[in-house]
Amino acid sequence: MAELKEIAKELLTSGTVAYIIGYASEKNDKTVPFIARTVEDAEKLVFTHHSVNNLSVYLKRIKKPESGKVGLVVKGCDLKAVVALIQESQSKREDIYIISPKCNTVVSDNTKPWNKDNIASKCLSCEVRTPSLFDATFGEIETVELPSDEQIELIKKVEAMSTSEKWEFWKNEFEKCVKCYACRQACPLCYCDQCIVDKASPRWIDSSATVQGNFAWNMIRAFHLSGRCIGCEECNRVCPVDIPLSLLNRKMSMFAVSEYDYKAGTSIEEPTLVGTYKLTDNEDFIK
Amino acid sequence: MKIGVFVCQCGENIGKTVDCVGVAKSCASIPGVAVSMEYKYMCSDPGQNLVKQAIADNGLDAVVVAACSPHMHEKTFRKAANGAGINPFLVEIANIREHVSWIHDDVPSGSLKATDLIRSAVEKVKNNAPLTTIKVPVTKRALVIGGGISGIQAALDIANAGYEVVLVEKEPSIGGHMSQLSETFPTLDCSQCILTPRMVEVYQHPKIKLLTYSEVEAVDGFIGNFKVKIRKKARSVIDEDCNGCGMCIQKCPTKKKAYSEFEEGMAFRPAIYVPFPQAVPNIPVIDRSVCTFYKTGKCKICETVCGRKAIDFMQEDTILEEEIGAIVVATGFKLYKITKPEPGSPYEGYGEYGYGEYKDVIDGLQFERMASASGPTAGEMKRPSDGKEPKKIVFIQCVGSRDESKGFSYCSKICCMYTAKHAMLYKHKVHDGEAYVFYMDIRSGGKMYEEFVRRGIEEDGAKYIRGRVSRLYEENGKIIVKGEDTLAGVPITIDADMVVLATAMVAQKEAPKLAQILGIPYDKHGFMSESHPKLKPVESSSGGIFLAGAANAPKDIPESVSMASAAAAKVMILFSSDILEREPVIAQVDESTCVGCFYCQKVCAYNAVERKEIKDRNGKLIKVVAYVNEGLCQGCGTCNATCPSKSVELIGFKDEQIFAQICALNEI
Amino acid sequence: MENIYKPDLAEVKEIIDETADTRTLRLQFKDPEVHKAFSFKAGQFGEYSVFGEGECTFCIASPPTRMEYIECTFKLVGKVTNALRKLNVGDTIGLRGPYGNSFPLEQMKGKNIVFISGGIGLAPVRCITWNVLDLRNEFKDITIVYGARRVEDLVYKNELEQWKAMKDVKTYITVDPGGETPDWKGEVGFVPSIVEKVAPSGENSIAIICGPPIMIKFTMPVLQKLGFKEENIITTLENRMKCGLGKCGRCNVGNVYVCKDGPVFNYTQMKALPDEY
Amino acid sequence: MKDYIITAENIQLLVNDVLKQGWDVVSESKTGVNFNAIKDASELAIKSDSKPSKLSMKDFFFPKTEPLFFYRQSHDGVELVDASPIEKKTLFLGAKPCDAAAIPVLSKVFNWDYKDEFYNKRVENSVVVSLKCNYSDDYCFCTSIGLSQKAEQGSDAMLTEQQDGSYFLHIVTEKGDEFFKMYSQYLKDTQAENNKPVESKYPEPAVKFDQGKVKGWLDANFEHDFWNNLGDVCLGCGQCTFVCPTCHCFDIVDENCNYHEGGRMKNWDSCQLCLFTKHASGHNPRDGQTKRYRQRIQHKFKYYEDKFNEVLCTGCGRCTRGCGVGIDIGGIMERIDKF
Amino acid sequence: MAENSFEPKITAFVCNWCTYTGADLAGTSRLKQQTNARLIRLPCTGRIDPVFIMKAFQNGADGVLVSGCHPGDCHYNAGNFHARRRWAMFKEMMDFLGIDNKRLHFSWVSASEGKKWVDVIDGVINTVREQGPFTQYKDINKETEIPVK
Repeated sequence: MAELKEIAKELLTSGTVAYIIGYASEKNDKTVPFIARTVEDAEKLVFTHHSVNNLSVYLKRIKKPESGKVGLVVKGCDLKAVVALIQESQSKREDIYIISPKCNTVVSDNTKPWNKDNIASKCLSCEVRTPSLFDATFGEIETVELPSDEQIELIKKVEAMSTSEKWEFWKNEFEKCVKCYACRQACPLCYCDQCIVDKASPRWIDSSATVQGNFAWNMIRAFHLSGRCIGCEECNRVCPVDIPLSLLNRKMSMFAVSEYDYKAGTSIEEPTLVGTYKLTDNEDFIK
Repeated sequence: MKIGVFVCQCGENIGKTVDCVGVAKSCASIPGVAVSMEYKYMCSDPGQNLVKQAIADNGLDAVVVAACSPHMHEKTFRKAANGAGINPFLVEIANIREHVSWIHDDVPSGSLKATDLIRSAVEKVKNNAPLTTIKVPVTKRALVIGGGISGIQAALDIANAGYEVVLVEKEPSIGGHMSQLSETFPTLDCSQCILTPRMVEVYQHPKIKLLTYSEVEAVDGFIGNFKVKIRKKARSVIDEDCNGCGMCIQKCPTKKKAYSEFEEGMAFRPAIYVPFPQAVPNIPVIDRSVCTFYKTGKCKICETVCGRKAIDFMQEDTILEEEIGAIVVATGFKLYKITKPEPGSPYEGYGEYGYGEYKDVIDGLQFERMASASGPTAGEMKRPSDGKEPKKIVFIQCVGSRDESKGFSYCSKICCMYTAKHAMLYKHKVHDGEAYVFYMDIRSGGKMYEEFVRRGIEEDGAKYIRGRVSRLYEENGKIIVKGEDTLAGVPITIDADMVVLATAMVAQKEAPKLAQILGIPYDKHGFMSESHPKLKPVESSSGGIFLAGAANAPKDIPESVSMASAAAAKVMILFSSDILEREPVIAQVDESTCVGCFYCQKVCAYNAVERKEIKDRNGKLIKVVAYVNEGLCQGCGTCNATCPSKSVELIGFKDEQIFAQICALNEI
Repeated sequence: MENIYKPDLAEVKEIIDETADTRTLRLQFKDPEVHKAFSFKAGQFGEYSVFGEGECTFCIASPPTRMEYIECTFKLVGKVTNALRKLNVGDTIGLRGPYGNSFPLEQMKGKNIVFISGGIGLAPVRCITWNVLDLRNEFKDITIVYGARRVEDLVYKNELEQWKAMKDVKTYITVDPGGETPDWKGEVGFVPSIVEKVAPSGENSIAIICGPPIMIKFTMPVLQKLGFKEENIITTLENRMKCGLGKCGRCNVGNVYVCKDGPVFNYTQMKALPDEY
Repeated sequence: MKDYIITAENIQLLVNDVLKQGWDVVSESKTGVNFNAIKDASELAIKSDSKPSKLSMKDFFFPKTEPLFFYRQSHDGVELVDASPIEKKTLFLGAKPCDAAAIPVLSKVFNWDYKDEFYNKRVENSVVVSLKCNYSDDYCFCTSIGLSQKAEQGSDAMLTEQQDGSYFLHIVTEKGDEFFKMYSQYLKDTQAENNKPVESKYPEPAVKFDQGKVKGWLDANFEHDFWNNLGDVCLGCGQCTFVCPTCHCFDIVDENCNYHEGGRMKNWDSCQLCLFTKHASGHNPRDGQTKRYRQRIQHKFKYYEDKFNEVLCTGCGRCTRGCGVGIDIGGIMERIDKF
Repeated sequence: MAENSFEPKITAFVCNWCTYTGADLAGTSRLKQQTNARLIRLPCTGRIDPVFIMKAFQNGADGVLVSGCHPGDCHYNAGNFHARRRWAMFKEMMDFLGIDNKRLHFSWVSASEGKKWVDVIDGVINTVREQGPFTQYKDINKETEIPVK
């Protein structure tokens, strides 16, 4: 943590960055997003097991500084979003100063202490606890005992269901949706100025929180993220009615890997899955 | 909006299996439909008049015609409606013949389907916007890139039709590879003799602006309206002042520092030179890399001897901007240099043939120079190493061609013919010589081609051996050629005096770069891609850019010339009208919602999506959004489907139109 | 159950194109009883529905003194206005209202009235103008200043002519510099400068001003200089509304719901509001 | 009003009885996400010491989406069809006092001048039996806005968990009285038992501020640097308004169910969403998250009070608990209090 | 009514240059087909947004067919290649959400394949008919439907 503060102070003092998007402590152990603009602010920066938020979401939401880079404290997993944003012309690598910690997993429930049973599901299959893309890094990797990945089991369970069981499963989930669009707002890759759900003419998606409207919204959002979702699971976390959104997103990410050998947010240079094609793409399903 | 529905019976064609009266009646109750009627032949004059009359009587805003496929009569009805004051794009066709009456026998269900299709068309037309065809003025001025025989032919054809042409050639002279050839197959007439008059014609043509030693640097715009930047490289000689007397060349002291490109490295040329005596234009160029003045700051002999003060050592490259309506790409080919694999090249090369290592192993073009009366040996067969007449000569075909493992998968098409020609030329010059040809198989499709090859074998006695050469090596002043006669199944060794390799025709190295500048696709070998392999062989996929000659694929002279003329014809068609009209089905960006993810740009096959900077009043950049160049957009709509925020929409097939159709189809 | 959200059906009786993108619809309720019972005051607004597309808020542009038709004038800006434009004479729309407060007609009586408007801001002003003109004797001097960017952007062109022809009304129609046509005979200049030039006295006067925010911003100091008291400068706010009933929260600014407590505010009231309109 | 004792078993019996009468019975769902209409008493979740569910029960008075009427378009015009009348009687069982208290607060806005009968009918048809709250965490603050864990506002009756597992039932309103008279067989008279509600021990919410003082500051400080940083990390997701028992902004949209029929829907909306106030012209009076967040605070703790004499908040803390970026409304109030 | 009297509604999204023309050819050749399909003509399969498919199901289609030019034949060079990826992902997602892939079909039909068009469309109609009416979506579409009194 001292390292982080030193890095931050240096960056702010030298004017390398205009501000740093990081985490600060809140009540109990919880950490919250925090924007450090001064050296005093830098003192408040922390990185703990509770630093859950994917802060790359702020790259699009906070006004770009007139001069200097944007400092971003970003875990290896969330860094994929930064890569994707660069791939999709939303950010420039040279505009961001990436401070990426070596991460020892984060909590699933932010109000409870970190322990073996309180580890975010995205951490369970994490391959990037040590980041590969950064301007500065800090911390040490420790061995973490991980619980089993229940999400992947659930995906398999849903896959094994009959068509009508699947439909029932999702209907029960989507029925709860209140169309608050928190999933979209928390998503670093939902950066459109006007989401299609807000497009009035023509109406793409029923704006009412009817079951049909909810299906349409969640379906189209998942489709727009197919091959793009980097699996930070922020949507899942912020959903006020606990819809397992990352189940769907992860399923589609797995498909992107199995079908196209594509992992979103891996490389800035790599062509995106959507928007490109290979002559050899599978077409068994086409008559 | 008031809509008229017109159901055509098409005689019995529709009327027999669709209850047109019933359909027209039920369509009358669709909200928005003011009038609905049927008629025997809607496309006939009385039928069209019926439509026009109904428009006038009911004050209709839009029209749906239920008839045959839109591919048949959409234009007819658009015109008719337009005649009655309705925008042609407020006409929709419901296809109830090909898609209903001709394929269904059951009248009730067919009629139901017809009604559905009409309802769908009605709903679509409610969301149609009046459109005007895009009218683009045509700049009647063509650019031909490449001054080989294809470029010359295309330029002359277009110029002779009365249009201005800018011909750009990167070398100091036009003429291309054909000017290097000694004789041409299958007639064995002198290449220079038939080419030179055409070169001169180009030079003297009042409609052709010839820019040699120049390269295309940038192309903006679209069909009919290109803006082309051309870099005119510094020649160090002022074109207008030079009279081509050649004194400078004669007096240049730097005589042996540069190999002649034209002679394929088999002779030297001075620092100031014209590539060959018949060069057009006959204006020398200074090769600054070898010129003494540029190296030491001293010399200037050429300047001194030039009576016309045409030497300008300080000359700089100039950039010319040309307004162009159509472009013919005739950049030709080069021969595959097999010396060593080039760095970064996927091709392994043919080290085993010793090219570059053994002086007496030469390639086809070098042989052409050797056989040419104006060449370094004045047409005599003299092998490079010692100038002796080669008594035994081996020709190896398919070096690089048809060899996926080491070279190129394609057949270079001309090698069989020119090797036969080489063997004949050799035999004509060295009567007691022996000519061996290693071949894979002989491809001699073409008028008089097969006869030509047979003549080489039967009359001139070239010995054809079917098989590959595995190795070459030098021994006692001979090139030992080891190969196999696969027909006889025996290994063969020939102690040759000289070996000629028929190396593959490959794309110009700069071709991909040029293709990118032009925004046209090219294949993995670097050849420019045609729009359709059969039906659009001279069009590139970008409107107004055409292909000619070997830039597209290996070709021989007659084929290149015909393709050039075809491309010229396409240009002339384009130039035959002042205004280019096209359907306004193009993509359009809503800049207020575009976030600039540029997925549209990624999926656009036509490079029609550009980046546009949005700035505020103070010139501060607010955002970068997509911009569709309507000249380039072909209207496929892939961008529309890909855009996450639906900020790109395809006019004529907007989402609201399609949604309305979907809803209407599934009604009831 | 009484349903405050349910509109009455009305029929489009006439369509008048004011400018290229502005149109006036003349409406009559389908049920003559409803039409007869409908009463409103100048300045009030209605919610107009195109079923399947939604609702849109416009002031009632015709005066309460002329009840044969109810008129609305709208500019093509979005989904519903686009749908409204597609209507033909005879088509059905929904209308609920009237909502909101109104211009203080009683307070205006016996005073000089200055009507200042720009662009489509004339719609509410036209309503109160005719209302006043129809009761001409109860008011003193009447001055009308109306401007648009270009000649072709002027709305209610016929009525502008009528006003100009009236002897007891001073009417000044202006277009922005550069927006005039060769045969334009009116004023050329921005509305604030025309007001300054015309210089109506602020004494015993009420100014009603509607138009683009920029016009209002620059006219305010002019009016104050002319001696208009803040409470005698009256305008309307155009916040986005949905319900029109003070429920949905959309038009909430500070302590007021513009749809209920407005849309008519005097300058004193407006200044008390947070700058969120 | 009268007080009774009801055992846990009798609550089950009563609920099944009520269901049998054709009423809906609504209680918190076992997942803790929202309130549900249950089909059987076994689904009941009455827990006084649980965290408030993620969604409040406002959905049952002011649904997230609700048809106001339907339209049918034809060649000849439009026909309007009324939405189904709201007739279903509903028993709310086990609501937290902070949930029940939202009902009278919302009634104010839905009834000033124009009356929203959609809301009123549902309130009319409901009996709210709340449960005295034995919970508090870092985020609730009912006591700071004039409520408490035993506040009776909005409740028709209130249950208090007794040490023996039975419940003390205090009748608050006539409506509650009438309701329980129908089910008196399940109740024991407290007089007879000589029983009194046990004041169970529970911590009061730790967050404390003086609403009057906060209001005073808000009155004077519409413009203040304090607001600037608040909006910084807010993602504008509006989750806080959707889970809030008192937020009531809504949208009215037409939803086509097929190409010429559909319903006009009244849907939850949120002042935190960037399009909420945006004009079709593109002008947006509240064009930044900072302004939108200020509107939320101002509307809850000042405007509503000015207009309706009620704070538009019950201190349930849902907005903070659910906030993805940890914006703590109680904390903000405490900070304002200290200015 | 007997169960086999169910006639499915099929919405077909086809490209203008290949499949629509192929269907025209089937017509010109008088190749008889079942009447259940309704075609929507688009310039290119690249234009076909998966939302179209969703909208069709929402609006009561029992089955959807999407068809265009064979790979390499696209009138617009590559629209169908982009479409192919999009479809593969959408189809996978629909399946995961519980929308039967037997109701969603894809094909390549060229302008010369009138016969193939008939085989494809009849195959789709038969497959969807076997599945019965698509009630899933109708069930969730109740809220905005006019209540039956």
